[in-house]
Amino acid sequence: MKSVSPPPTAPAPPRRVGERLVDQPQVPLLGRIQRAMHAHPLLGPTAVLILACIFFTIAVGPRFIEPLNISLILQQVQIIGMVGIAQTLIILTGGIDLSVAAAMVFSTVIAGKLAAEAGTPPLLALLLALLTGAVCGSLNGALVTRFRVPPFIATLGTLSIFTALNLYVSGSQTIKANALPDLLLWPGQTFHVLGAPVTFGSVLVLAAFIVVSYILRRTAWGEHIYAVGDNAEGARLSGIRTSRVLISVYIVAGVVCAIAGWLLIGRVGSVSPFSGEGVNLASITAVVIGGTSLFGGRGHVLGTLLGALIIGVFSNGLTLTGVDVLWQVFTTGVLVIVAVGLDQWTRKVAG
Amino acid sequence: MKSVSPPPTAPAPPRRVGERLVDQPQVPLLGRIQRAMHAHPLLGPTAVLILACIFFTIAVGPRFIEPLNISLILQQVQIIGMVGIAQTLIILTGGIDLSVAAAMVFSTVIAGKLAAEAGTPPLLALLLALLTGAVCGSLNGALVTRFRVPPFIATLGTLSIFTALNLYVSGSQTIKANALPDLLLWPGQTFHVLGAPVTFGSVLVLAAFIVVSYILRRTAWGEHIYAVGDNAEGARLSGIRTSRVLISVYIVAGVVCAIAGWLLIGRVGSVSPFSGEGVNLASITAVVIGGTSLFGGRGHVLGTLLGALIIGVFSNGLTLTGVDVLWQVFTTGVLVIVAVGLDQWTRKVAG
Amino acid sequence: SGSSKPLVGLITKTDDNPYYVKMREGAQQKAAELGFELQALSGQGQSDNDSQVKAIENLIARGAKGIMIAPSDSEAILPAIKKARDAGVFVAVLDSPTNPASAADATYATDNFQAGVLIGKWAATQFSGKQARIAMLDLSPAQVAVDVQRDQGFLQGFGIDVADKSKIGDESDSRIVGHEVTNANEAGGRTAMEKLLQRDRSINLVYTINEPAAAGAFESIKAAGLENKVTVVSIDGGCPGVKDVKAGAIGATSMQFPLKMAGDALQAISAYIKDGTRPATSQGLDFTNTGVTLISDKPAAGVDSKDTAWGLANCWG
Amino acid sequence: MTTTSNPARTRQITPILSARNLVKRYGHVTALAGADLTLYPGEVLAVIGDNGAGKSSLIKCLSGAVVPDEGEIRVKGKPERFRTPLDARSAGIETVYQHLALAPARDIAANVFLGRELRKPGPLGWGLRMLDRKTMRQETAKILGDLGLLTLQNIGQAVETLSGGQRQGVAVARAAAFGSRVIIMDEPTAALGVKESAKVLNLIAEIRDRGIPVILISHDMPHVFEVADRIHIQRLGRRIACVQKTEITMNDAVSLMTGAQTPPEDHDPETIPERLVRQ
Amino acid sequence: MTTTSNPARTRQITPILSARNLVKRYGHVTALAGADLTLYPGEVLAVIGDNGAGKSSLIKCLSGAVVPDEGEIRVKGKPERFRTPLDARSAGIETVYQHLALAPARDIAANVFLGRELRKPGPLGWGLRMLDRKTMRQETAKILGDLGLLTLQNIGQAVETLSGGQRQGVAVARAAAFGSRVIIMDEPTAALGVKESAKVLNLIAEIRDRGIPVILISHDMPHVFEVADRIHIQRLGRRIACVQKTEITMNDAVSLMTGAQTPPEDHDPETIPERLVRQ
Ligand SMILES: Nc1ncnc2c1ncn2[C@@H]1O[C@H](COP(=O)(O)OP(=O)(O)OP(=O)(O)O)[C@@H](O)[C@H]1O
Ligand SMILES: Nc1ncnc2c1ncn2[C@@H]1O[C@H](COP(=O)(O)OP(=O)(O)OP(=O)(O)O)[C@@H](O)[C@H]1O
Ligand SMILES: [Mg+2]
Ligand SMILES: [Mg+2]
Repeated sequence: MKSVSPPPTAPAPPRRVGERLVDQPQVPLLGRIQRAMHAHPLLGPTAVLILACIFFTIAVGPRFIEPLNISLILQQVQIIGMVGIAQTLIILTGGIDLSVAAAMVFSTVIAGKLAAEAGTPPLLALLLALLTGAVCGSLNGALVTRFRVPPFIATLGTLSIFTALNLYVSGSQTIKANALPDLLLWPGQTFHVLGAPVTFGSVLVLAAFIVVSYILRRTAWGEHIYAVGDNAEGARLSGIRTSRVLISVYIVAGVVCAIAGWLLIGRVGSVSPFSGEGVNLASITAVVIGGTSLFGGRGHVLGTLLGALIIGVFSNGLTLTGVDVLWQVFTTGVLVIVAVGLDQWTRKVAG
Repeated sequence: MKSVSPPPTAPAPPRRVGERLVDQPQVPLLGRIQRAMHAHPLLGPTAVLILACIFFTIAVGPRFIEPLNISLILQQVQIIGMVGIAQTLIILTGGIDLSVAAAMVFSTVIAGKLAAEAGTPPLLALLLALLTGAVCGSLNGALVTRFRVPPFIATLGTLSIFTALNLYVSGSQTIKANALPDLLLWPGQTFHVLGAPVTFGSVLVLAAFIVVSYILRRTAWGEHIYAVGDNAEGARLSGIRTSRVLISVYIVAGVVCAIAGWLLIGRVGSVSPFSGEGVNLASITAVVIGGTSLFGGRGHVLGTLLGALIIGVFSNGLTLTGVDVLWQVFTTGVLVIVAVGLDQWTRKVAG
Repeated sequence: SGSSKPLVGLITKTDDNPYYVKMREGAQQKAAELGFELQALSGQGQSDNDSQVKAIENLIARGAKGIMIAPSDSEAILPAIKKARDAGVFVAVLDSPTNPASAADATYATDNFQAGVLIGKWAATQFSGKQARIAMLDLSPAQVAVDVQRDQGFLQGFGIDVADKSKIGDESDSRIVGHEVTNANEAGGRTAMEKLLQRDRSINLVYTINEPAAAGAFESIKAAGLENKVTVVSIDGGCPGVKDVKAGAIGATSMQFPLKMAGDALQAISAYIKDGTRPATSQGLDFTNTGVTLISDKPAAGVDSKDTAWGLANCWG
Repeated sequence: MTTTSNPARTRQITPILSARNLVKRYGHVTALAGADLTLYPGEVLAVIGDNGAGKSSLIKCLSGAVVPDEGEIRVKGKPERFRTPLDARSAGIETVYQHLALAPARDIAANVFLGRELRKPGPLGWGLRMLDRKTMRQETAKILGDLGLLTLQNIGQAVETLSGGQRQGVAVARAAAFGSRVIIMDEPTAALGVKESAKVLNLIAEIRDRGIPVILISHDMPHVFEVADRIHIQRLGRRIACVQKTEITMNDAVSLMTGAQTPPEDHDPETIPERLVRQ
Repeated sequence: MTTTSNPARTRQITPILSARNLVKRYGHVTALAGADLTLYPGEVLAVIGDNGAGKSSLIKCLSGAVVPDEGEIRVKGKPERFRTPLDARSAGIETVYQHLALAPARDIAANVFLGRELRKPGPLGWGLRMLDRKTMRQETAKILGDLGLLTLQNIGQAVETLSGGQRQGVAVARAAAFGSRVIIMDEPTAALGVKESAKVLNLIAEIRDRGIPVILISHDMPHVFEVADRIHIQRLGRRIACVQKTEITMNDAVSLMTGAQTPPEDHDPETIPERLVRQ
């Protein structure tokens, strides 16, 4: 290709002087990166994700970045991602939900029992599972708003309650794929993109992120969620029905967990009352890596998607490099800290 | 005994009228209870504890309240209690520590390895274990203050790191009592009170609660911990070295965890790298049941003692009543919520 | 990742339980002998299926030739195993059989029910003519397969009607004082035992899910001054456990052979890679039984057992 | 509205907002010990009093932010029970709180429209319920510009990064833009500069001229005497007097407020504002 | 200190605190664009300016609460770098911040003594490091009583339950009780009642009479002209003028501050306060 040099007489672009009262002075590169990241809070997690991908592509070889593996990573993070959406909503209000995994599993057990044993039509079973999620969420919401139990404790309590109910209803028995209707297994079905199998579940998760991101940024409800998390008393004084906002958030989070349950059935290919271990902590981790503040009111759900992907890329990449499980645990710990530390550094500019 | 009726002419006690500008009006009993509880925040958890004891004494019979069982409950909650002290300190600063259990177990492994295999003198091994705790704590503290990693993430990361190191150092091997020096097993030794065996560990925990309570209420350091948790920026502007306070809190918490590790060796009678399961969540639960706010700056370490006892009484009492484990899980969930809900109700008066 | 050796993965339930740590070490040794590269992975808990599924997927992606797995969930893992086998990977199940066992290429496992039966029978001989008061120290409220099989095996071996064989705690025999969970560790064992003793101090026979739980239980028995009145039985066959048998803290334990499981599985993988042969299962079973041996210094009539000297020579770590 | 200048008939004007015997206790502290308040249509009522006299507590009861332990609130003579700020807002009462009710991490426009966001017109609005951020920004810029309250470098700034006075400007602008029946302002000029304070006082006069009554809490006597019609003097949780501005000097007001002087025996705190009488 | 009334020699008095060319940027917002400040011993320097002019940012640099991006601070002519508020405090600079630096859940005494708690005398103090809460309470009650700042029902109240003015009183009392070399007050009377404001102004005069200079930020011109010696006028992040109180009228000050008027060409913002010149 022929390289084109600029015509020597080209006039300098007109500089708009005095546009601001005080001219923005020259800032060193590092400072400019910091500022850009501050203005676009998703840049930090995105950078971490890209760096991680580059690192693993070098360490593992092109196998890491090929469509098949990307599709695999997407499948592996879909549950954490979906539950992470629920967790983000709740953390944005200044709460935390320890019962997400239990609610998710409980709704799968309900769906499975109904469809496989009670002979309920598949669609109805699925809807009832979503309803279960909503009921779980509204219990949490009622405890938090009506009885003023702090979210941590309310959901710690319901974690036990849902777990017990779950074991009771399921009788600790797994329901196998062949007893389940196709509808329940649908999120695990695949279609092909670039020769790589992609599950409908992965698509569902991505769609859910887009929808929730839209809701949070573009609707009044989203606005109120942020306001409640930012300053609950101020929001109340501004005429926002804070209790109603909170309850609705918990209910929506419950339904999202139930959808995550559906994905779980599709992914595992059965209904197992013991699934979902580690999902609580992983979902919170994804939210925080994504830059959402645990104190509420600040953050973005797309950050959670990035957070979940970062977790997935690390876990997949470390396995592919052949690191032993002991050192995977170690490295994961280090990486979580580094990812968030890097993100914090970009925020320091706010002073 | 002869009942004495008051002399009929006794003058009414002098009423000090107009002492306050506005006379305190008659308040209904419920309101008065609420106010008393508000003025004395430990009343709530104390009431829950007493109610629970009464309930189980009725349900189980006098066996529940006999010295032997009380001593057992004390032994059963000593680890949670000791770790709860560390957790309280950190939560008071507005943080949270997910690595407490891992730090505790790691320090037991160090002590055990040194004493049983490297031939280190027992006292030195114990001191090095405490040092291990301090190092773990200062790592957390450095991450939180220097690198501004939120405590939740910092300690989530170090949880993985300590766990991996712990497995690496111990090789997952249990070190049996007969290989351990008496000093390390001492907290498990008993003496008798009212015919019931009491372990030195239980006494150590109670002593630790008294000491830490004194420090928090009566020293400048305690005052600064509360101020930092209450309003970190305000404390900084008031000339408090907030980073130094935070680091010192994390180090002390690490040492307290190491002491909890010592108790653990005494209780289990061996050094096992995979003890300490559930201690993280239980310690946080004890802190919150004890009325300490997860947002920092408000609460009291003696509340944590009450919280740990409440957990112990429930778990012990439910077993003694012969409830199935499944329903024990369920009931524990309900009880945690009720205990905190009751406490919240007493606070509502602050409106 | 640059090595040209064929890759074999080992997926255990947890990475901290000594049982699996030893299994991993044994496998590592054997793999080196056979010229394999071994990668060890694990779940995050006794019932964490999700991590194991991920581990299988990642191993397939890494191009593993064989996978050994101790499944946390004997049924939920099946689709992932099928995926691996469809990709041409030889899957050997270790320790806990899948349901059905035929879902894997080979299974090397302890018959956990049989392990329970052995200690149950042994205990029955110790309590002939004496009223037993039994404490059952189980794993977790979740009633996972190992937990149920060992618990029910013990009760059946002891001669108690277990009612539903797939359910813990539905027995109505008055000799059972109660069930408590221990999370299979020392601290849990101690607390659970204390609680049951407080409920009924006449307990004289204690079943424990594994030896760490037994060690913890024994601490509380000792603290209650009942060490001469109570018999503890357990399952595992780890070296600390055998030492406890020798010291009298545990009356008898059923020894399993995790190293043999891993070793046999690696052999089978090796053979399969060489010429496609598949191993046969043990007679009358749908899996290869790596055997259980009762270890006790008090041999009982009608129950085969080995003494602790043999036990110490054959324990797994 | 028809009134005569006959003082005997003045009682017939229904107050637009009135409170009787409000009591509010916080634990051992009594913030309101039987406070009254009367606000007539179209007047500016200044509430003055020492720190801790219960001014903020009083208006919090009127705005639904706290529920009084005892006492009665009437709007246009009809008893009302405000359980939440939203109740008061639906009754047309808009409030600027002393500790500003803002969401610090949100930007200025979001704060101005908090709780009554605008939606896009057309299907995007009623179908997708999409917010019309652009219009909200423009409106905000317009409101702030009209009021001249803010010298802002960046309209997209989060409220927490604004200077103390800028924040107060945002809160006042919000109330002014939406107030419909009554506007209550708790020390709106406390953090404002000279120019900005003057703007707010002008604004209050304008609002009054539009017929909307205003309750103004302030410690600044010149401000109070500049804009108020009547002055409500609060002391130790009670209204001890309420007088026409023209009937009292600044010094007397301060003496009453600090307790250096007591109101005359025959003082009637319910007199109609002269402005109305004159009409 | 000896000075003559010869204006040519006035420059020889070393300022106790001075700042040159301070710049502070927050992201895209420039709060200080090369601000100067000079404080002479024994004077009250008022800082006035519009909302957002950078007054609070300026004093935050002087008190170590923020570190300026550029510029130099000198104490008694010696360059200093304050990295934390503690540095400034050790240099004897005591500050009342606009957004009060209080711990809301702690009681009043704890807040007054925050960061310099008193210990019990004797072994309890140096051995057990026991706080002397009783003395701290008594001292607090005394300080507050002397200043007449608070009408409090309960000295053990948490600061978050105090009224807006009461909180400000606590913050002012704290600075006044400990200030040693310089006291800076950012709008100390903004939330205070008439009586309490007067007390604070008195207090400022008293402090000055003890020889300790005070920087006072205020929007209240009568207050400023009552107590200040010199008036520093801040505009758009810069000092545009600094004049003797006697040389300027209130109206001119406001015009300068709002930009309606510019200072004369030959204006020298570094003139020595008349008070010192007169001595
Ligand atoms: N939440 C609360 N808890 C306890 N006491 C309170 C609470 N809110 C207010 N008070 C007390 O009630 C009294 C009246 O407070 P209020 O805020 O109404 O005063 P104010 O007249 O607005 O004072 P200021 O002019 O300083 O704003 C004060 O003594 C204050 O300490
Ligand atoms: N942390 C921050 N982030 C971004 N901008 C800030 C921050 N702090 C202050 N500013 C901006 O700097 C400018 C100066 O603010 P400053 O608080 O110094 O003003 P001020 O003169 O004290 O005003 P006021 O009289 O209202 O208190 C304002 O435009 C403000 O928005
Ligand atoms: Mg007020
Ligand atoms: Mg300011």
